[in-house]
Amino acid sequence: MWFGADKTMKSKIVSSREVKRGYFRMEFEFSGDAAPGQFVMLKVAEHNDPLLRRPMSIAGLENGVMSVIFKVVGRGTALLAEKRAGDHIDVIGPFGTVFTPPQTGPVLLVGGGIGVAPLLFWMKRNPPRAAAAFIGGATENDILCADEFSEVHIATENGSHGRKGLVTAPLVEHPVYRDKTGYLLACGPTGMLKAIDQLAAKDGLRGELSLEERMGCGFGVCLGCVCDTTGGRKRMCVEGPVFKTGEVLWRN
Amino acid sequence: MWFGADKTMKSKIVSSREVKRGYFRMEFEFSGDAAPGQFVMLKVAEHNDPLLRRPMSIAGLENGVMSVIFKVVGRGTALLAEKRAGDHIDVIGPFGTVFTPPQTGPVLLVGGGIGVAPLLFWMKRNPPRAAAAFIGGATENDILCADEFSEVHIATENGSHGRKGLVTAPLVEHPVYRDKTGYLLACGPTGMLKAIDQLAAKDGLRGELSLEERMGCGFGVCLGCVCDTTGGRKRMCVEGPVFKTGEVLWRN
Amino acid sequence: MAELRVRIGALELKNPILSASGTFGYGLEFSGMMDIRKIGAFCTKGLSLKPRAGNQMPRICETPGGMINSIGLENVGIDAFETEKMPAIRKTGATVIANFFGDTEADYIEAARRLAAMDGVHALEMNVSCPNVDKGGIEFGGDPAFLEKLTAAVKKAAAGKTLIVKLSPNVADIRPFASAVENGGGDAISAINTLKGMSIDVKTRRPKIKRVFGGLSGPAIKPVALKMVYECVKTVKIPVIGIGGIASLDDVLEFLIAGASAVQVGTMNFVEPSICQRLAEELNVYCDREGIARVSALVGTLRTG
Amino acid sequence: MAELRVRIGALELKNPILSASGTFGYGLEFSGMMDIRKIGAFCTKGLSLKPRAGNQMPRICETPGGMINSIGLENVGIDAFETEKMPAIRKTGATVIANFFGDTEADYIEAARRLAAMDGVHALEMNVSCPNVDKGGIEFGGDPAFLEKLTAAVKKAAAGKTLIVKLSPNVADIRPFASAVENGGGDAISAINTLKGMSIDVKTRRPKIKRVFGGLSGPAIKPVALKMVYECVKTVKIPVIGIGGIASLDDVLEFLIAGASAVQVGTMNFVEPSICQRLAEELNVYCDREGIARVSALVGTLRTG
Ligand SMILES: Cc1cc2nc3c(=O)[nH]c(=O)nc-3n(C[C@H](O)[C@H](O)[C@H](O)COP(=O)(O)OP(=O)(O)OC[C@H]3O[C@@H](n4cnc5c(N)ncnc54)[C@H](O)[C@@H]3O)c2cc1C
Ligand SMILES: Cc1cc2nc3c(=O)[nH]c(=O)nc-3n(C[C@H](O)[C@H](O)[C@H](O)COP(=O)(O)OP(=O)(O)OC[C@H]3O[C@@H](n4cnc5c(N)ncnc54)[C@H](O)[C@@H]3O)c2cc1C
Ligand SMILES: Cc1cc2nc3c(=O)[nH]c(=O)nc-3n(C[C@H](O)[C@H](O)[C@H](O)COP(=O)(O)O)c2cc1C
Ligand SMILES: Cc1cc2nc3c(=O)[nH]c(=O)nc-3n(C[C@H](O)[C@H](O)[C@H](O)COP(=O)(O)O)c2cc1C
Ligand code: FES
Ligand code: FES
Repeated sequence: MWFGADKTMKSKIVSSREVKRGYFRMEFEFSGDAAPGQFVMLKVAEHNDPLLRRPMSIAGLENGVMSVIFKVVGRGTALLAEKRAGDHIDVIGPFGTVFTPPQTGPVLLVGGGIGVAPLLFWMKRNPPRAAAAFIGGATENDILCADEFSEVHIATENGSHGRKGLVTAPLVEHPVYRDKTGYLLACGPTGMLKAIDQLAAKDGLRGELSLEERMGCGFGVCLGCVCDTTGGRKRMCVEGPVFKTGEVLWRN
Repeated sequence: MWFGADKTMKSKIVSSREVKRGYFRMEFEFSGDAAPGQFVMLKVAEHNDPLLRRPMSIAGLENGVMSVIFKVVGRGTALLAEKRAGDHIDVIGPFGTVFTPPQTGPVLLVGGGIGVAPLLFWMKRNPPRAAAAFIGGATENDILCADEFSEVHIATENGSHGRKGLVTAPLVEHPVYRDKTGYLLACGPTGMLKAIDQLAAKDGLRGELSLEERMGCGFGVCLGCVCDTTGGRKRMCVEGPVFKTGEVLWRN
Repeated sequence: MAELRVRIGALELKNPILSASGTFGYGLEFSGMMDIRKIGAFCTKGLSLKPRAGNQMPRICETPGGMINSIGLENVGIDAFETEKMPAIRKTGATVIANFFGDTEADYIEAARRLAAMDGVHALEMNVSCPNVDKGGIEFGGDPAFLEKLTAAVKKAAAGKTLIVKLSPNVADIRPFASAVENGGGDAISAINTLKGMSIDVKTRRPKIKRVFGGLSGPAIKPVALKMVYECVKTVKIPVIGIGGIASLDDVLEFLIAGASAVQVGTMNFVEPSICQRLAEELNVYCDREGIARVSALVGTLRTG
Repeated sequence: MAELRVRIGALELKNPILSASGTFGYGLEFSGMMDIRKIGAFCTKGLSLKPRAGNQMPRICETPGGMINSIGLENVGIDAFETEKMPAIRKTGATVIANFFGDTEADYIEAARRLAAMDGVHALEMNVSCPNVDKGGIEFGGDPAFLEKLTAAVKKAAAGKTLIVKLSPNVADIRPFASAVENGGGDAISAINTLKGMSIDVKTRRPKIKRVFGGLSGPAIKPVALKMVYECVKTVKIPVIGIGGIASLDDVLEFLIAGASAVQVGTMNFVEPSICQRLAEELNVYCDREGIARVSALVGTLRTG
């Protein structure tokens, strides 16, 4: 069991460091398994403010140590960034759907900003499968973990690292994309995912997208995280966060 | 100035240790002066829960380092106890009235539990003046800082240290009390202060009592800390916490 | 082992710790996270005759010590509840309170009739206070005379099953509403539902909730809830179930001491999925330690004056 | 340097950050802790014709993200305010809004007349919403028709001085009360006063507040306050001053975006005595950074739909 009735059951933090300005990688003890695509819910403060847990994609899980990579964007992540090795953190999970590419064939990983986290986990569990990774971000500082992938293509909006522009540009030029044998696994900002979804439809590729939304609970009871899909209204935390391409009905 | 418009101005904690089970002594940097009897208001958490500052008597101030002694009784003091040397703490003050015994003559210090804190500060600033200290508590564990006073009489309710019973017993037997030359400075639980006030009236001694009350602000604006005195309704944080014997109209 | 059982109308509960509607799904979502048989009961997500998709996103946001929601009473509908959820719920051995609402008085009556007849539903909780849906919610619970009439009609439809009526805090004075439930024949009152609130994203200058207003819940509202529960207790003789911001054993005790016969935990289920089970265990330990033989001896022991 | 000046009736304020009544004493208590000339104005502790000792102790307690008070409108009385406080206040150069209340309509009128005539008082804020005192408070602000009449009578007594009427949140719908102030000739509305709440000490089983109920304030109530302020803004044309749980620049911006012309900071003055000055400075920096030439351009810029 991954957590008990005892509120004080917490995971010990093994390490935490700032990998890029404003981006942290934290490792903590975790007994139990999880699959790439899933996420955990972290309590960032002991008391009632901030109240709710914060969802974080699992970036790795090996030998009972789970890692997450996060960007400081508000109060919750700022508090998380203050935690140190030896501190404890209250973790529940794993929750959500997993990446399920076909058993064979090349996989193309597309990550925007912090979206590389679940892709990294997938890549570590399936090292020979990833044909290439495409990593995008606003600036060089927003390109994370690029050196952990073998074939990697980088794009930044300001051109400070790799190609200038969006990550979809190197993606669509890649031979495995162009010959339509590639299966896409993508995670990143909504705009990027929508663009990839539309490209995949146009170019006849299939794949999976990992979405993000504010989450109240993470396990399907608050109904705060729904999105509309071809299969009806779904909870992003239970029926997602990983959806097939072509499945999501994009809002505006 | 002891604090600025910048919310983040904080004092650095120099040391913090558990002096007895559940009792902590914390030292932090403090520029500015303060007088015995006064208190500071400490912010125990960054965020809104717990919201209000906690009042703490000043137990010492030397070379820019202030000390407080506190007992863990609830959430706020529990959070305070977690702080370590090197951490920062948001302190405002000093606030409140000071002990003003006559220029000459022997002084008797009477402290209950955590009430020794302001007496210790007074003693350090006026070492030759204190004829004797009387320290009471529920058990041996509640007797604090006894070794820092030269003549000290101890009483515990369960008899585990010093005399069994209330601290007023050794007090009234002391020659300086009996010859009525002693001036009393007392701090401790309300029941103890009321008893001392009544004893002093009966036996014709004068002195000062440092009271406690829930405080919303500490500087006279919330009106949450009033008590009735012979001089009318007073704010304990501005016109107190130190009152003359005979001045307080005790509630029930 | 203290006696934790409490009685709400015809319903006997193992203990007074219940989970609140809309924060516990259909009970099944918590399997593996807590033992649902260890809590007094759980209240289902608010059910209606027809399924509802609820409001547009975003429909939750965090606030100081609380959160706002505007789910809009999304639910699977009573048919799907019966065929898809109830069989599994029955297997868990949970005590089930079916929370429901309608768009019209007739809907309320029909929903109550359906749910009361359903195998495995132990009691009904009528939500007359949801501020989220254009035609539902506040209108039903906003007028004491109408509330009394609705309660009486629904009580009849409930065919002997315990009927709890859940009140809105968005009123000037909750007491006439409590009396209306009692006079209408309701078996118990639960209070409070969420307070109306609003939050703005200053970067986008948009409301954080698509529909602008939503319902505030969580520890922030506890003092308001406790005051209203105390007022209900002083007004009626039927049992009152306290809801609002409960996060700890002390919070549970506050409501019981104020006179609530039982409590419901809402928002904190999101933060700590096993909280209801923990609180039930802690309440037992507390009673034993304090020498309280039966939890009902705590109820209404507030000392004033 | 952005233009931070705002106008409330005849009153021009240096900036829209004010401190709230009952949380800023008579302004003098903050000397040495902040520069009172750097904030828009301060509201005095609620004043009455006769001095008042207020309620019995204990009369404050902490709650999640907030606090409850039941001070009972303790104040020095208008005479002592004039002779003992005003001379010193005038020297500070502060902009003074005299908050006041009465036990009867005649008291209200007389208090307004006295304060309006007082040298150094720049505007009046009428408290019709204090829930603490048996005969005062809620009764005056609980009926729109009476509120309109009271506003009109007091406005006349105020002899041209800006009259702000401060509303209670303990109503089912704040809009009729906002309209009543406007129709009665009030120059502005301030909202909200405290929400009614209660807290119990589970060890002693006594209410934490001697009088059982008190007023809830602080960050916890911000979503409720913002919603009511937004409703007032949508209802009336006169300016609305937003109050409730403000603790940061973002909170100030939320209220301005919702349509408040200015804000008051209450409880947080206790936690950070210089907060009003800090927020005024931060607002200036924010406007400059965002290229907002005048703060009034922010007011009411909420984008809905
Ligand atoms: C399934 C899932 C996996 C995620 N994985 C990661 C990850 O691996 N690394 C990472 O850095 N972040 C991840 N996020 C986003 C992360 O949860 C938010 O950044 C975080 O909750 C913000 O908390 P905060 O208190 O710092 O910000 P807040 O002060 O709460 O908000 C700051 C900003 O972030 C937005 N925000 C708040 N919560 C969320 C949320 N749940 N999703 C998206 N935006 C949000 C707010 O609307 C606001 O604009 C994930 C989100 C989801 C739903
Ligand atoms: C002028 C003054 C000086 C003080 N000096 C010291 C000191 O030197 N060392 C020390 O340990 N304590 C001192 N106290 C008491 C200390 O402020 C409280 O123990 C502390 O605020 C409790 O905070 P908490 O969050 O841990 O407890 P809470 O959870 O807030 O409350 C726990 C219990 O403590 C009571 N309490 C809360 N606040 C106060 C308060 N201000 N005064 C008395 N009881 C309170 C509550 O009613 C409750 O019963 C002083 C109080 C005052 C007014
Ligand atoms: C996300 C969410 C959904 C809710 N849905 C319902 C509902 O469907 N029916 C209902 O009666 N109450 C509903 N409520 C109200 C809760 O049952 C409860 O009354 C309220 O949240 C106050 O309790 P709390 O502070 O413990 O959360 C909902 C609350 C939340 C937070
Ligand atoms: C201790 C205290 C005393 C108050 N006294 C008054 C008062 O005398 N008159 C008044 O109109 N409002 C009074 N208020 C209400 C505040 O002015 C303000 O409306 C309320 O606290 C909400 O703002 P906040 O959440 O920022 O504190 C008082 C509030 C507190 C906390
Ligand atoms: S986050 Fe609560 S249902 Fe998905
Ligand atoms: S603590 Fe606020 S007036 Fe004394």
